[in-house]
This record gives sequence, structure tokens and C-alpha cells, in this order.
Amino acid sequence: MFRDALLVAGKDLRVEARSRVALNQVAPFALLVLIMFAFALDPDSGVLSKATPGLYWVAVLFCAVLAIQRAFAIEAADGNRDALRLSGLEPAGIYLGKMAAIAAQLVILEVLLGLGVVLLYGTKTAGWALLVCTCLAATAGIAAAGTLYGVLAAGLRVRETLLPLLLLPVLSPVLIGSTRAFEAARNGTPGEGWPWVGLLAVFALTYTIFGAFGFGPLLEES
Amino acid sequence: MTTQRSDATTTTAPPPAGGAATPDASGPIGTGSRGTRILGLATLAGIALAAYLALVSSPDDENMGDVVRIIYIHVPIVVVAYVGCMITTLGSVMYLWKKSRWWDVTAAASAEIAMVTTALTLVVGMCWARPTWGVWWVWDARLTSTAMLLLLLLGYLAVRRIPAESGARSKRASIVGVLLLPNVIIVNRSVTWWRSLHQDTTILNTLQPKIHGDMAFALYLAIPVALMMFAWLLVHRWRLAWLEEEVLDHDLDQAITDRRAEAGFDARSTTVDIGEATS
Amino acid sequence: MEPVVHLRSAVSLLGRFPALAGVDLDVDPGEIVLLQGPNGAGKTTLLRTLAGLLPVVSGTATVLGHDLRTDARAVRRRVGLLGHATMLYDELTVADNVRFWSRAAKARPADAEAALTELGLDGRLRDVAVARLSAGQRRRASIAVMVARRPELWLLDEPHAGLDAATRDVVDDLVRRAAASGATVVVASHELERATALAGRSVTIVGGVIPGPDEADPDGETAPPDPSPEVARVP
Amino acid sequence: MSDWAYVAMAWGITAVVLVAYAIWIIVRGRTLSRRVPPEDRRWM
Repeated sequence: MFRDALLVAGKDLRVEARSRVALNQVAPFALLVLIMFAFALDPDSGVLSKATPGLYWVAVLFCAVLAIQRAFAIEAADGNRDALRLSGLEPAGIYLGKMAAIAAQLVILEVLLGLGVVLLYGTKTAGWALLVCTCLAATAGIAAAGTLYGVLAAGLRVRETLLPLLLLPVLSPVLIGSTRAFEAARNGTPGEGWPWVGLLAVFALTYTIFGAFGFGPLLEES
Repeated sequence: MTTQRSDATTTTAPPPAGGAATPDASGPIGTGSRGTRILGLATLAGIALAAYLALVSSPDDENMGDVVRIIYIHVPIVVVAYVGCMITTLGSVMYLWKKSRWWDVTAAASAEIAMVTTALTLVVGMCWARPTWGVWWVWDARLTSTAMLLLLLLGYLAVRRIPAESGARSKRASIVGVLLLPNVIIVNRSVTWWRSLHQDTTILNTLQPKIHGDMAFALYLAIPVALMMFAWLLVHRWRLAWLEEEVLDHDLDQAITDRRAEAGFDARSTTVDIGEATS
Repeated sequence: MEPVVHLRSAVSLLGRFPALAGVDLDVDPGEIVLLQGPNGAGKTTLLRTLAGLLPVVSGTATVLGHDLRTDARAVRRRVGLLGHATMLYDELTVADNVRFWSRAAKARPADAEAALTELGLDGRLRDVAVARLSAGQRRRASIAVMVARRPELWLLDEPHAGLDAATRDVVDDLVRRAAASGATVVVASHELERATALAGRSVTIVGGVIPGPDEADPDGETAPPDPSPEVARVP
Repeated sequence: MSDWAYVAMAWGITAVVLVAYAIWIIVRGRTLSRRVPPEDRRWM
């Protein structure tokens, strides 16, 4: 199964390397979101710097929805889902492969957004260990749930509107957990943040297991 | 408490809500049956008694006054909403396991009822928050999780409404249905944890006024009555959902015979039960 | 020996629509069968049903020893379907596509290279993105993917469509060699003179139905159009 | 708005919504059941 996962992840990342949609469209969108927050919240009123962790993760969630739409758009083309069903790849392998590819792209986006926040909002970073662990756990959770709901919405005429409606409520614990963890890191009390990372890890694990089992039946139906 | 679900009672009598419909040639119409009539009448009586107890006979609370009467309807509706969710998840799990259409229809029916009652819970919750804290919405852990539950249910119903072959639709919906319960639990945990960070215990304890004496009786009567109402709604909604599926299948059998007729061959009756199609 | 394909009044669904409304068909190993019928008669649907992609809801249907009603997924690995859709990733190159799909089917890397050379794709075209290929080249890439996966049952839907004469000969040669080496082929095609020469026998489908011998239409005048001389309905 | 107004609002909205929902189910059940032959209606 993991061999299939590597194969699919490799394929997805190669498609991304060739078409550069994430780099040319989703990344600029991420920075755009940060700038719009700045317009909305008037930087020198202090609200922006106080709310930075939350804004950062809201931007990440929006980018995640786009990245997931993109990941399944390449499968929607020209009978590819039939090809996947005929390919002999294990559904769980396809799931883990696509999840890994999405997670990889998300990590790059998060680093980019991190730079954006540090430069644009001038936030000082502290508690690096907590920051990195939160990012990894949250990204795993977003990719796991995203891939499952992504294939569920794939191939449906209403997928653009259905995916956010299904995914964002489900990801609310990730938003809460990662924001609290980032705030703990910023307030210099990383001890408070670690339980939240635990919650993110549990979320990611739950969805990876559900996804591995649910992906096959859903691929059948899409 | 298991919800009492009268399923296949067969004799016919005029449905409680409608007049005595004159059964036409194709047998009695509507989703009523003797069982639902009895259940319906019992529920109506229960509601009347519960309303009387809650609104008239029970005393008002020392510090909250009459506002406490909202609790008598808030708690039962929340119970019905959560029971509905559990049945939806149970139905989805059973459908995935047994592929039985009966459970799939149960999941669909209880999801819709859960959605309606969850929305009501929010409205009643706001009617409670306004007099108590002077604001319509308060980021209280329970209210926020209920709002998330409503969104999760709307997502489930959206998936179920997408037109597709019934096997595909049921499987897609049941996977979302199975995820409903874990999602609710995880959301609930994180929201409660998040709110407890803010040590707003002052708000929290006013939510649990001291219920005692005949006030408690009014509340503990209202919950079973609400569950009877839920059972009655579920039975009718279940039959309606079954009819909706039948209408779709009926059109399909028609399509098969049309297709064969158009091809010039005899219209062999290929009776197809979509529910059992396993791909 | 056991037929590779055995269908008795099979009904399959395309969404809500009864794509196949009663098909009787038998195909033996090593056979090349031509599937004829007007547009929308269900040729593509029959091929996709044989590939285990569409649920069979009534009648009996076994392919390569698997019952399509319960075990459709097991059939898919052993079947090659060439349809109107290229089933390729447009952003990836020809070589990437063939390598990905053949490794997915656990085929040996050598098969991928062999398929590329056989379809004349190992030269300049090898590293061109599929998106920039012509329709004919794209179809040759799809065929290369299928050849590389070495399926036991070839399901070809209009294989000659959009190909130049030279490539059509390559395709016909590949099909004959595959059948000779024991694979079974079902070809759906409109180009009768070329396909009839290729196929051992032909079967006609109309309105999603291939009638069994017992219920051939009594009055006969609604018999489907008889395009080629030796149309024989073998039960 | 006095306390009783909110109590009335809470109970009123709940009653209206639930009754409307029940009637919608019953009415739709009657219309659909005319199009389905009796043997397919499990409870008949």
C-alpha cells in the first residue's frame, strides 16, 4: 500500500511541478489574503498583531481548500477516475499518496505565509519547537480530512461549493487548536500549547484512519 | 431510552393530522397507520400536559423568574437533536455494513429531524440568552457546538440531496453520516476546552439553575414526550423517504421497459431492486 | 474451456439510467469479437460493464471467472479499457504517464519501454507533455499505457478513431498478437470493413440489449440492421 | 420585552416550526403515495 502511496504522491507532485498551479496561483492568493486582513484590521490599531495567529490559520484553511480542489481537478479530467479504478492501485494507497502530496504543498504554503506574517505584520516568533509541531500536526489533519471530503465532492457538478461547506466545519477543531497553540507560543508559555498539539495529532490520526477506509467506496461512487 | 418505533402496523384508520381520506382504488394513501395514530394522539396529550406543567403550574425560579420556563422546551429539543444524530450515525454504519436500504432511509429521515430540532435549539438558546445576558448570541461552549452540529447536518443533507444513482448517493451520504458523531465529539471537546480557557464560570453556572421539586418533574416529563414526538416524526419521515425512493425506482423500471420497447424487443419485466445493487 | 465473458440477460446502470437492459454474450479466450450497433446502443456501456466499472443489478455476469455483481473490483486489474477518454494526465509527459500507469499495475519497467517503442513514442514524443500532443498521438499514448499493463481482456472502444493509416495497422497488429498470445479482445467499432477483417465474429447490440437465442423477436421485422454478411449470434 | 415575551417566543417558534414540519411530511406523504403501487409501500 505504501508503495502505491509513494507512486501517487510522486505523480501528484510531478503534476504540480510541471503545472505550478499551487506556486503560481495558490501562493499569491495566500499573500493576498494576508494583505486583505491588513486592510480590514488597520495595522496600527494593534488588533492585527493581536489576532495574527488566528488570521494566519484562516489563510491556511482557505489555501487548503484551493489546494484540495486542485488535487482532485487533475483527477476529474478525461476519465482519470476510471483509470484509477482500473489501475490496480489500492484505494488506501491512492488516499495516502494524495494526502501526502497535499500536505507537502500545504507545508510550503505555511512557510510562505509564515514569512508573510513576519514581514507584513512584524510579529516576533518564539517557541519554534511548538510552532513547527503545530504546523505539522495541523497540516496532517487538514490534508487527511481534505483528501477524504475532496474525493467525496470530486466529480460532482456542485463540488466547488460543496467542499468548503463540508470541510470547514469539520476543520474547526484544527483552527481552534492551532490558533491557541500559536498564541501560547507567542505569549511565551509553550506549556499551554502542547495539549492543543495533542488534539491536532488525535484529529489527524482519526481522519487518516477514516480516510484510508472511506476512500475506496467513495472513489467507486464519484 | 430506546425510541419506540412502530414500523409495520397494517390496519388502516383515518390519519390523526388529516381528515378521513377516502381510500381510492389503490388502497389507503398517506404515511399514516394505526400505530402512528395511537402514538400521535399520545404525543399530543403528552405535549399538552408538559406545556401546562412548564408554563402554568411550576413555580418560577428565584433569581431567573419566568425565564426558566424556556428550559422546559430547550432541554427536550436538545435531547431529540442529539438522539437524531446518533441514529443517523448508527444508520450510516449499519448501511455500510449490511447494505440494507432500511437503515439508509432511517439515517436520512433522522438526519432531517435532527437538523430541524438543532436549528430550534439554537433559536430557543437565543431566546434564553437575550433576557439572561442581554445579548442574542453568547460564545458559550454548548451553544457554539450546537451551531457546528447544525452545519455538519446541513452538509450531510446537502450530500444526500445531490441527484445520483441511489446506491452511490446512499454510500456517499453514509460515509458523511458515519463521520457525523466523531466530528460532533471532536468539535464539542475543542469548543468546550476553548471556552473553559476564559474562566467565565459566572455564565456557566447560571445555565444550570437549581431544578428541584415539581420543576424537575415538569422537565423529566417533557423529555420522554419529546422522544415520543421524535418517534412519530421519524416513522412518518421514514415512510416519506421510502416513498421518495420508490418513486425514483418506479421511474427507473419504467425506463427499462421503455428502453426495451424502443429497441423492438418484448418488454421482459426485469424487476430491479436498486437497493440491493452492490457494485 | 471456460468462456472469458459470460453474460445472461445482464442489466447494468449508468446512474439512474438502465444502460444495459438485458445482454446475453459469451466470449472464449483468444477470441476477437466485434461489437456493432447504432450510436447510443450501449456499446461503450457494455465495455465499461465488462471492465467492472458499472454495477450489474440483475441477470448473471462473469468476466475472467469473477462475478460482476459481487466481485467487480477483482476484474479491473486484469482488464484493459481503451475508450474515448485518454485516461492520461495532460500535464505529465508521455513517458511519465506510461511509467506511472504500468508501475501502478505492478508491470515490469521493461514493459513500459517496450510499449513506448512499439507505438513509436520513444523518439521525440517521449518527453512531450500529453497536453501538447495531437489527438492521434494522444491515442497512441493511451494504447501504449494499455499495452504496458498487459491486460488479459482487451476492451477497445473505437480504437481506429482518429488514427492515420499507418497507426491503424500497428493497432491491428498489436490486437492480433495479443489474441494469439491468449488475450481476449472485444472491439466496438463503426469502421466495419477494417474491424470485420480483424474480428473472428461479430455481435450486435441495439438499445442496450443483445437478445438471447430464446427471445429473438418473433415477428422478425424489427431485426436490427444487418450491416455485414456473416452476422452470427452465437449464444 | 418582559420575561414572558421571551418564553412565549421560544415556545411559539418551536410549536410553529414543528407543526409545519409535521404537516409538510404528512401532505407530501399523501401526494407521493398516490404514485406508488400499494405493494411497494412497506407499511401497507
